[in-house]
Amino acid sequence: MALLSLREVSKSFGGLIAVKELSLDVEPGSIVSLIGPNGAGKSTVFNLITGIYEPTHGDVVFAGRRLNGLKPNAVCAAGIMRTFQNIRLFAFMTVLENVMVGQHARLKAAVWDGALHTRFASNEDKAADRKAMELLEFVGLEAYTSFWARNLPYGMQRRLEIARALAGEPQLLLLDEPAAGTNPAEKDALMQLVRSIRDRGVTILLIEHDMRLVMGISDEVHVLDYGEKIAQGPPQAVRRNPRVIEAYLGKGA
Amino acid sequence: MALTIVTRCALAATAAVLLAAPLYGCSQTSNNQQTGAGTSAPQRASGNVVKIGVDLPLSGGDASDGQPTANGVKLAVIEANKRHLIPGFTVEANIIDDAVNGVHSPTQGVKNIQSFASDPAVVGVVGPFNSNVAKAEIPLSNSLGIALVSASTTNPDLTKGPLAAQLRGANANAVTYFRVCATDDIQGPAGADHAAQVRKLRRAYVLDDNETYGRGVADQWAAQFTKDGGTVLGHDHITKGQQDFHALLTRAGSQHPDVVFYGGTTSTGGGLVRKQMADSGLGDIAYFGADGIRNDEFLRVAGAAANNSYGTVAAVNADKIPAAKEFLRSYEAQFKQPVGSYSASGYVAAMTIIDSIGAVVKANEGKMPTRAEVLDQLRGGQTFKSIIGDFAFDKNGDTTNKIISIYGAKDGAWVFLTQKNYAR
Amino acid sequence: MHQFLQQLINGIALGGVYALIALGYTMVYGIIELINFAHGDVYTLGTYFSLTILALIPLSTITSGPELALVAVAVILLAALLCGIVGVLIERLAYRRLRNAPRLAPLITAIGVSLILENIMQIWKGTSEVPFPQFLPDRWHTVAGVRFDDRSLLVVGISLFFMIALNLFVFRTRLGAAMRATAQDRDAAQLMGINVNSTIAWTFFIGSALAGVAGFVSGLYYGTTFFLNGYQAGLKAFTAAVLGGIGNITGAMLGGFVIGIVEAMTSQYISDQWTSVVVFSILILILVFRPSGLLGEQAPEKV
Amino acid sequence: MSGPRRAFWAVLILIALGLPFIDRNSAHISAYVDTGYIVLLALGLNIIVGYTGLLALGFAAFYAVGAYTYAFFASPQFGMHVSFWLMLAGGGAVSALFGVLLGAPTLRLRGDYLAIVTLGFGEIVPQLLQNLDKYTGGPDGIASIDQPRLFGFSFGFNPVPYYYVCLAVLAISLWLLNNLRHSRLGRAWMAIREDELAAAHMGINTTATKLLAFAMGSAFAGLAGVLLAGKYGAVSPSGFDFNTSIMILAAIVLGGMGNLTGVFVGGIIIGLLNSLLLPQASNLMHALGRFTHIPVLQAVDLNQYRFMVYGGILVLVMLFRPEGLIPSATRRAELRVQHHDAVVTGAGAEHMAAQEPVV
Repeated sequence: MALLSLREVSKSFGGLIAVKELSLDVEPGSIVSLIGPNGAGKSTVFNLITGIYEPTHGDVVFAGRRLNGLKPNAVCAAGIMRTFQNIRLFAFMTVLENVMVGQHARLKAAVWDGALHTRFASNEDKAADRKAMELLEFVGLEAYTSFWARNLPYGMQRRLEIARALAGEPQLLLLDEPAAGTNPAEKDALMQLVRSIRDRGVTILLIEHDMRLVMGISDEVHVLDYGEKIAQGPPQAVRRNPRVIEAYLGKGA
Repeated sequence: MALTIVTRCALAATAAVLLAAPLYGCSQTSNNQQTGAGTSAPQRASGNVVKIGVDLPLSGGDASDGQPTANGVKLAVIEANKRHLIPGFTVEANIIDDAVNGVHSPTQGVKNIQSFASDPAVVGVVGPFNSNVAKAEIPLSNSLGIALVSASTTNPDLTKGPLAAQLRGANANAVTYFRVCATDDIQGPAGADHAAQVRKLRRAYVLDDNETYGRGVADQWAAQFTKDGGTVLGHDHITKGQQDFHALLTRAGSQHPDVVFYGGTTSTGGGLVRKQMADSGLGDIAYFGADGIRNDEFLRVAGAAANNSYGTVAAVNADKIPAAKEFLRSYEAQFKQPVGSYSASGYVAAMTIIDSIGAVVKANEGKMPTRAEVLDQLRGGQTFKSIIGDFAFDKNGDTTNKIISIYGAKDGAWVFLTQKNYAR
Repeated sequence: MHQFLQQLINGIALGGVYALIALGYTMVYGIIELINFAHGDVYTLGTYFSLTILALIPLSTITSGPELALVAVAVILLAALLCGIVGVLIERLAYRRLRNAPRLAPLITAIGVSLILENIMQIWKGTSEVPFPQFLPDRWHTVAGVRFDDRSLLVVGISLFFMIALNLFVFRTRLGAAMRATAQDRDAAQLMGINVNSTIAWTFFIGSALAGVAGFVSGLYYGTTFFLNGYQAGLKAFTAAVLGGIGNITGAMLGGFVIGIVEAMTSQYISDQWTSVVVFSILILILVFRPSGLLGEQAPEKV
Repeated sequence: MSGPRRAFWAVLILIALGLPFIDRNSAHISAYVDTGYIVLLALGLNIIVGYTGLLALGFAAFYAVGAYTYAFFASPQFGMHVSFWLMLAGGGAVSALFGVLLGAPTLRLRGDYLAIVTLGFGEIVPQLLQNLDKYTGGPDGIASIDQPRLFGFSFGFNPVPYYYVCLAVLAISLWLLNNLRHSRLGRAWMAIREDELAAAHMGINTTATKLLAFAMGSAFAGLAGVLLAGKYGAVSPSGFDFNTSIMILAAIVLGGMGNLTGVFVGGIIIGLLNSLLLPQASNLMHALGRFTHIPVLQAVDLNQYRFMVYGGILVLVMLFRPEGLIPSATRRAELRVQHHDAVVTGAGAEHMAAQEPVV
């Protein structure tokens, strides 16, 4: 059974239809990419999954559970974490704290545990600290734990966002243009990183413009144009699809 | 020349440090007061300076109340030293602001009394100005055994009845709070009597500024006006900082009053209300207030609309007392500004303390007086000859002077009309 | 009914003052999303400027109507100019540096500027009510049993005149278009060749100048002023701007009149002491239930 | 904690404990106690403004709620005389409740709208206290409030016991807040301050977390209110207006928003300025003027400049030192790392990160 299923999901803003009857399955353990020209509605799909928007029609089903109408924090608790197209780190918190916040839904300490610094809270925090360090090592940021997130270079911020998302122990990770603004060497490293995340058992849904990256790591690719799916399939098949070529290059190209 | 200024500034900075150190040292010698009932152990300070604490609101909007009152005290101190009223001693005034952020604050008042109490040279205090500050300070002054003499608080509950006893706490019979002004329950009715009996007014609309003094005097005025056969058509409270009274006065005007009473001071809106009455078609009817509007500021703010306004003062007509004229002259010479509503009261309040200190010093053959001795003297019931007439303090600490003078505003001046003795 | 109409007149006159102040709030908010807390104090400063200028004019020697009108116009324009300059200075010195800072920073700065202006006025003219010279003759009119005088007519007239002028300015001139463009999207406006800094400065100038006009008008209408007046008046005018839909010029005017009328009616039918409670309750209710105000569009928050 | 840091705190605690014996002037001790209350208020407001990034402008209203709650329950006003110690919790709880009542419908508003709502609330509360005179005593307020007793000993007007109570409350508060700051909840608050949407995606229930910040901050204000009412035995509407709210805000802005040490220091500076220095400063200046023969000093009245001082603090700190007087430990740690590692000083990266994020 698919981990995530979108079933004829539509979303309109006023008269404008952003996503139209989109169906999509993400199998567990796979890397699935969502591509399409600017304004195709890719980020809207992410926002529909993570509870920023509620679908006008259709269902979002995750691990057998309907997500429609859930708030972002509940979606997170259900096992979906994400990154953002324009990096949204907690700028004036340290790198380590950013990753600790990512674990929020997995930690159990109540208000009084924290206030009174009970043994439970202190043990839990120590474990969270260790886990955050482990994740920062995983993305290669272990040397910057006490920096403010805003002071990291761009590429590192991207990786920090990924570490923060992983901290929530997601079953499904949504990556929104992780390669945007990075150089080719960083892109290769990123490709490696995404693969190794999948190898940790995390399913990945990816929005990306960089075709080399998409084609290099995806198990399946879905193509959106004007809110509608125009193609889906393995990377090589999609690349040759005339509708896709048309959408990207325009008619008559 | 510039160099001298720089040098002076440097000197000033050094002096600040030097001054701060001994000040700190001094403070260690002063004692924490004892709590609960009973006064602290007699403290006899050395030196030949005796101090009067002054606790008044001096900043923000309240400054227009406090500053002229403080000036009255300053003048009393100057004269006491000039005329050697306390043989062998120099009098000093220690003036502290009880306004925080421009509004009189009961908590700041309490702190100020604590400040005075920690300086053994302070043997009596002039203040506070406001009744709610007094309510917070009276329990403290009672537990410390230090005299407070107020120039202006008129709420009857501060001195009389069960509420006053409650304020005094454990030693309910030991009065430490005195005042030289008549209370609202005399001033209010006096004005109402004049309105109903002399001016033959029948229909009153009552306003007040929603402050302790204003509400108190307005309630008393309204009650007496009804007793005198008049009708109170309505009673509204205005809000601090309010500028627009058109709507309120339109509402009042619809009931066709022949007099509007305003409980409050000029600074809380007394002049502005009168001025805007004309806009609402009430310009021709009489306007009554108490001592809060019987001041020059009212005439200045109300301008041409001031005519046919009446104010009361809890004192004999100043024109009849030569010393009062002398006071006016020296005040204006000293401060280069006209006297305020409570300048004379401030002067008199300070003088009661100075006179009492003088009497104690004479009886003690020049020894430094204690707070308890000054208190006893004030409680002794002797008569003070003052610029607002002769009076003594009764067993509650209230003035025995119950003479109320009525003034009318005419062509930019307050004109004395009549006075009446309300002593019972 | 007669009473109601009379209170309506009172409310409209009061509302005219609020509306003029509210325009400044709404313009500044529209363009840089800052609640210019010091705006109410600029309004009081307008009254202070006006009465200072009037004190320099030998008013008793001027008696003819046209000359008095000339004096009034000159004083309004001068007070508006001075307030406009103050507004521009405030923007330049206190707000511009913080344009890209977190939103709380300029708001806190604005509160600081407000306190400083109040203190300056306190030192300038003291802590008592300051009388405003009454140089216009007081003539009364009665229409259908409702009384009003020249001054309330003047208040409403001047307010309406400047509101119409502002509308024409914003929608018919190049600078007005630049303001609207900057309000829409500052970066795009910059790319289109609009000088954003000077556009924002002009917005402050015009908003503050209108506060200056309001200051003159209120001095004339009430006859006195006080250094702390701007705080309450500013807060109520801001309520008016929010009520009308902040950023919306027509809304601010409408909101101003509504708040003025609400105050008058509260005073008539409830009690004067509850007016500020009623007005601020409206503020809270509007923000909670319809943050876009009466005329504002329901703008979805950018995600 | 490092050695010098530990020593610093040890000295500070010793001074705090011994202060009533060093400076035995009861007026000064009283002022120190009031300073403590302002610090307590600042600590509360810091939860809301500093940690969670919600600008609350009517904070003094919650202070009033606490003070009046104690006045209602422990004075002849309603004939009730509940123990001060019980009401310390009670006043805090009632204030927290008001915080929730105000916060629940308004916390979803944008930052500056929330500021205005709280400002409106801050205007309404003193006006209600003034108008509902049957219950609140109107402009007079409530007097003859019970002062605290402990083992049969009444505190009365002696400031020393209040000093130690205040010290204890402050110590406990600082301990609790320091724990909270480094707990799951503390991180959630700051995440909301930095980016509410991203915080929600990290599994943080932003509404509940913000409400909790509001409630806890208000509780501190309520606690301070009870302490104040107990110490002075009287409350009136005048001490709880906008200016008081601004004073507290100035304290946390001056010290450094979101930083516990900074807020503590800011609270002490503003508190001392307010309750000791400004009221006495004019007298000191006059004495200085007489001593040095500078006429300007003899005539100066510093009380007149009180607003200017607060306003100046707000403007200058925001413009020139937005992080406050005490930079946070994070910032210092970072500066240390930067010495060893020059890689990160790329100015371009900072520029990119500073852009307003949009999903």
